[in-house]
Amino acid sequence: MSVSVPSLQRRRNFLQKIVFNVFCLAALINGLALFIIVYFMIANGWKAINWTFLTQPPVDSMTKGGILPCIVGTLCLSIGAILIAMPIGVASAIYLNEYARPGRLIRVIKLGINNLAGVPSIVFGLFGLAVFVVWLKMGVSIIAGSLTLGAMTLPVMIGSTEEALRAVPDTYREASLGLGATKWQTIYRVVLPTALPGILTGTILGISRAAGETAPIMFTAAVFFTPSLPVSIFDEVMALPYHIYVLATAGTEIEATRHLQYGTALVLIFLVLGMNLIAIIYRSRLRKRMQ
Amino acid sequence: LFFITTNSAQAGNLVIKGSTTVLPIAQKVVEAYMKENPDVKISLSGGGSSNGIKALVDGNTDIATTSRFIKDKEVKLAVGKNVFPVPFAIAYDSIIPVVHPSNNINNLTLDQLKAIYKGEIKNWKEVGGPDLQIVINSRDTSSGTFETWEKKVMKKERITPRAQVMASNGAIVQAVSNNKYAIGYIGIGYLSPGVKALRVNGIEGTEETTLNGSFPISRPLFMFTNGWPKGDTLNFINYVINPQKGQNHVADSGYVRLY
Amino acid sequence: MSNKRRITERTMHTLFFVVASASIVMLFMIMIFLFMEGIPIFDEVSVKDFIFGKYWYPTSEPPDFGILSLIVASLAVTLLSALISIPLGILTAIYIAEIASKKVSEIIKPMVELLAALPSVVIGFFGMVLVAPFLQNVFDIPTGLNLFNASLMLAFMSVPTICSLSEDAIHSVPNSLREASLALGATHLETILKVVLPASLSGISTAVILGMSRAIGETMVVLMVAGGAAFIPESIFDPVRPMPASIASEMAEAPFRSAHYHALFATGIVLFIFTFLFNIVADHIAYKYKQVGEATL
Amino acid sequence: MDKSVKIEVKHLNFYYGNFKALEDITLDFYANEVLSLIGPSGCGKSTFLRCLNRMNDLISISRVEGNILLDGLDIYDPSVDVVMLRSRIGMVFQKPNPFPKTIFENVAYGLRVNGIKDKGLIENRVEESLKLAAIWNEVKDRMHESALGLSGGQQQRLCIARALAVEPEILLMDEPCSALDPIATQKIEELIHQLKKSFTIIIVTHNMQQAARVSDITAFFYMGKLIEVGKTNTIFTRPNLKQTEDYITGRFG
Amino acid sequence: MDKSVKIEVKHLNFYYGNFKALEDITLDFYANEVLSLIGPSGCGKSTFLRCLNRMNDLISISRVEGNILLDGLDIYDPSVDVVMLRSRIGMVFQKPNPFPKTIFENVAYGLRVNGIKDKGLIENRVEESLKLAAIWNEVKDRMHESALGLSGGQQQRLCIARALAVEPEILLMDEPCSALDPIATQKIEELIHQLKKSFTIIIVTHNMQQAARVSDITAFFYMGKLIEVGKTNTIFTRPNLKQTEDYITGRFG
Ligand SMILES: Nc1ncnc2c1ncn2[C@@H]1O[C@H](COP(=O)(O)OP(=O)(O)OP(=O)(O)O)[C@@H](O)[C@H]1O
Ligand SMILES: Nc1ncnc2c1ncn2[C@@H]1O[C@H](COP(=O)(O)OP(=O)(O)OP(=O)(O)O)[C@@H](O)[C@H]1O
Ligand SMILES: [Mg+2]
Ligand SMILES: [Mg+2]
Repeated sequence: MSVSVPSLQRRRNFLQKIVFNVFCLAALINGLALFIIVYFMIANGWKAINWTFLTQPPVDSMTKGGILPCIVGTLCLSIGAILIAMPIGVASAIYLNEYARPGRLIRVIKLGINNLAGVPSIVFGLFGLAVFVVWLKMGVSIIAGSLTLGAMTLPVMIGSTEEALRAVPDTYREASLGLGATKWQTIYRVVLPTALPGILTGTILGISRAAGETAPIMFTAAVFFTPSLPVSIFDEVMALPYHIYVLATAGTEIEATRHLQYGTALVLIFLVLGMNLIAIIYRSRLRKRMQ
Repeated sequence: LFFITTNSAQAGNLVIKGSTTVLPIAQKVVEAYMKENPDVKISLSGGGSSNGIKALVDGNTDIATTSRFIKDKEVKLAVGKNVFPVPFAIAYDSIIPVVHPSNNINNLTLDQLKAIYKGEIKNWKEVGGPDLQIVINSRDTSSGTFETWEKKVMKKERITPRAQVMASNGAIVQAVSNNKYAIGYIGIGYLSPGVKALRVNGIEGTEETTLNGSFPISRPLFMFTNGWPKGDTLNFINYVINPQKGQNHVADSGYVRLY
Repeated sequence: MSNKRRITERTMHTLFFVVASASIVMLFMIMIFLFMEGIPIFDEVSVKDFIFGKYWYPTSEPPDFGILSLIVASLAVTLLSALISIPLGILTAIYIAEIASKKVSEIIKPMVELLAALPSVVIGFFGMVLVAPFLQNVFDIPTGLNLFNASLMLAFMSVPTICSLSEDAIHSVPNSLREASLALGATHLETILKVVLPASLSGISTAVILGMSRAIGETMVVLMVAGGAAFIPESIFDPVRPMPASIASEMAEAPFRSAHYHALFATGIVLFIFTFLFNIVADHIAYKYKQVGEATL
Repeated sequence: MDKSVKIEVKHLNFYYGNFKALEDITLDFYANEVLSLIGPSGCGKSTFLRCLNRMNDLISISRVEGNILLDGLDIYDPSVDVVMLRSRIGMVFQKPNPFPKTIFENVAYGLRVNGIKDKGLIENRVEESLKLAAIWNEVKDRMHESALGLSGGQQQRLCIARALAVEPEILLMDEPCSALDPIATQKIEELIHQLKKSFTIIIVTHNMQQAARVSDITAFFYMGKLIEVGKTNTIFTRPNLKQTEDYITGRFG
Repeated sequence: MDKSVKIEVKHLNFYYGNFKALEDITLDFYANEVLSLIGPSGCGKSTFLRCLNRMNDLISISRVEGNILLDGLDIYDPSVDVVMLRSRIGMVFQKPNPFPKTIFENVAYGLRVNGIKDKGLIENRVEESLKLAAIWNEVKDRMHESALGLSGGQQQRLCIARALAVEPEILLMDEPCSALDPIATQKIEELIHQLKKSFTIIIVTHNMQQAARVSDITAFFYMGKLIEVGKTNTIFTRPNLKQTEDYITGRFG
């Protein structure tokens, strides 16, 4: 007895074709979404971008001039954030993954860290305001903003480092220990070099996330207008995301500065997507080389 | 290391915070002032009048700009921290109700405005306009503009929760200019061709009606300093209220000069 | 010499322990501070009135601190955005993991990752200046800054999370199950629907929950496009004021340590608890069903 | 037993990209016989097996040359419906791979996807197949528990039952016992003896003794080539070629 | 050849959590002999091997009872320095696992971590070890290329060289040829013959023929117990126990 009849077969194949097209459509929508956003930003913003825009401070009630202080501010903040988050994050991940004995406590701690990775960025903003700005009297400053962004990227950093460490085959550790290396020697000479690509991609993604965040720096680092560049870590700064936000909602000449808003958004997108692209390319390169 | 306190009042460094209403003035003046005194570094942020006062009390700013006078509570808080706020009126402002240019309404009474913002009047035709739902735009609850509106129009009654809340005057201009249903209120400095200004009780909000007090929704704008200002702060305040300098910028930004 | 090695070993161990503890302490401090600054509001209003109070008039005299409408708004935007992002995310994940050729999926996957990288302020800006007027014109509605717009923009933000985590889950279904199904004469579609998806269900649920958790906590988007009206919405085109928007727009203006300030931190606590619950559930599912799919011998 | 040819493989070449994994294989399979494929790791046994039910189609870089005729029809002909083909040729894998479903659903799966809806029919077939796979007694009281709760040997017999339920004509087995303990292995070998009455069976194994025990014909593969094929008795006692002898006596591999 | 006892294992029990993986093992290893451990999958061969250099310490749920004496000293004594112990006992794994470093650095690794800084000394030792592992000729011109570019068999010999470089007294090998092709396997077996002049070697293998070829002593494990141990010749021709015979003749496994 034959289990299937041709007509049923045809129906099954037909159904499959239709459903697969739906799946494909969904994927297309995603690509389209990215394309539309980037397209509109470029179409409206590229005219605003020129040498002056990138190298001058804003003038005439921010309706003219450039966004140099914002670019510098964003770079300061995100680099500051990663300088804080990376060493602490990597060290913590090493402890959790390599030294700590797995057990209930470690599981709870990891769960806690995971949770903090999901905490809304605005809550980190509140934390930064309460602790760094007010309690530690740093005021609204690069350092307060970097610490806040650092705290926000820390769980992400720990997570990506842990993943990179887990991806190092145990056989490497065993081989090293089997040769009479101590734990630290094993970590330093074998585990870390092997995990480095993963850690670096995590770091780049961390920087790009910090660069694009607005909510945490709203109360801790960013100001509406300060045309001169920062000279100390206790200075307030302008920042690209916050600049877009204020120009678009709280600015004094919203319509007149529209092209500047697009331009700023475009610069931010280039900055962030650029870093991500570097991370993606770098990761796939290293993966290939590792194999 | 982290405990080094930042003294924002260090030489050549001036921090100004507060009302978004005052921002257009402050920004013009700041730019002009910095052109004359290139060694002075000024940072300016909005955020709201309360925010400005708070920053002044916390020592995070040299000048707090406000669109209302300081409150008793705030004075107490300040004095408790050994901060003594000194007010300087720098300009006058009228708060003008605005609608979409296509709206045929030209005038509303204070009572009508109140009824609209309480949510009692829901359609433009109830006040003689087109048969359209009214979309109410209001400001953040702690902005000076809002407080003035609340005091002078709402007479302490509550604005309907259905009102959209905008973070700035500019946002209201934008929202109203794009929306034929909308009503909003903005500082006189933000009037633009995109929106239609309404008369209140038959009186048009102008420099003249503001100065002579006949326009019912107006207020002075302030800068507060901690104690009598010194150094750069003093210079800056002097610059702002100088009729040949700062006050010209006040007029440029559409506000009403002191004299 | 061996002594020196032993000392180094000890030192490094201690050092890592100290740093790890410090970072954990710091992370837990976030919670503590949040609670320290938020709890005092309950001297003014009861927990019940705070959470179930319908009116949010933090600056009136006397003030009202009821965040029900903010909570409802947060949930509404999250759910509506989930309705968009869940199908889109999962379908795309299936497409990438199961159907697309290697070349195509190598293009689409980074695209999804890049979508995740778009700064939220850019998406908010996009929603505000382009989508809002568009919606207003197309649907002839009073305002384009509303629940629907916010949900749409939030969906942009959670699709990448849902998609890439689901893709991982689907990818980790052992090939042996696929082969078993195909060898029995099932079509590719039947294999996906009846074997692959059930086996990766826990991973997909985790992805969905984490995506929703990202949406509920997202600030800039709701701040810029949700409209900001603090009442319980009746239609998807009503403006709303989700919790993060309220915190972000009012915090700068709330007098330090005033009731309003404490109320905003308390709102932060509520928000934190929501995301915390989401994460706990996700972790629970991931942990409990970790073994599903792999025949254990 | 009639010696009718079930499958004819003619000059089969198989490539993974540029790598030629199978070279010019010509081999016939007879109905109701057990043929075992032996050879060192990586010689192409699994690849060959997976050519027979076109499982290799899933590997995008693969390419087939030559013909495989099932009852005289070329299975690589474009008009052939792969899905149908696969339901005529059952397959059992190296590691037991039951679906994470109940025992009942595992066996019913093939019937359901083939469009059978009749409940009674499905139940009958499930029971029959489980009996045929000699696992009915062990699972009849726990039909609706998860199949993942079974032991390795039980899982493997379940997988066999699952394959039998769709009533294939041919059963391909790729090292079906390599993950199992001796007792489970023995049961499966007995089962193969039973099944050969109704099916044509092709089994890949690493274990020479197993090949000797279960199969009628043995084919020795080495580096992608079919070195020698013949009656199992002959191959294990008097192989024609030195290579075969070396392998069987454990000189390499 | 002097028959001095190198390692004594006395009543060793080993637990993974509650699961007893090894039960009451007592076994002696003699210097300069090759001992092979055989037995079906999961019987505890690897576990036993890893007890000898305390690699199982890494598994948090594990527990050891009984004694293992290396040259008369208990290696599980708290005063023993595990790191030192492991540099006395080299280990080679089932799958070749060179570090993602250059060939030279792979072999030099053990020396460096043991604090040797003298460049000349390191170079000499690396060369020596590579020669000993019979891979020097194949790699001498590419010492500073990545070790991952070597073939599987070369990688495995590199891993052996790496283990030899720290001059261990004992070499543990856990199925060192199972991932290799016949030719590579043959090379490694020859190597083991060479090395046994200077080391005590313990090798785990699945391949009975291999055990027969390389070892002096064979120990048969089954389900965590040591069933039988004796001269390889004896075990393979006249085993004492039925179980051993069944396994060796391929009756199961
Ligand atoms: N998907 C694939 N892509 C590329 N090469 C492959 C693939 N699968 C198998 N090969 C290669 O084809 C050759 C034959 O592999 P196959 O799996 O058929 O061997 P086998 O005889 O089954 O070995 P084993 O006994 O180890 O299962 C091997 O060299 C293998 O590396
Ligand atoms: N880390 C572990 N945790 C728990 N149980 C384990 C662990 N490692 C091994 N076991 C169990 O201990 C038993 C012995 O395992 P072991 O790896 O020593 O077997 P083996 O003889 O080396 O098998 P094979 O030939 O497959 O390598 C097995 O039942 C295995 O499931
Ligand atoms: Mg195979
Ligand atoms: Mg083993």
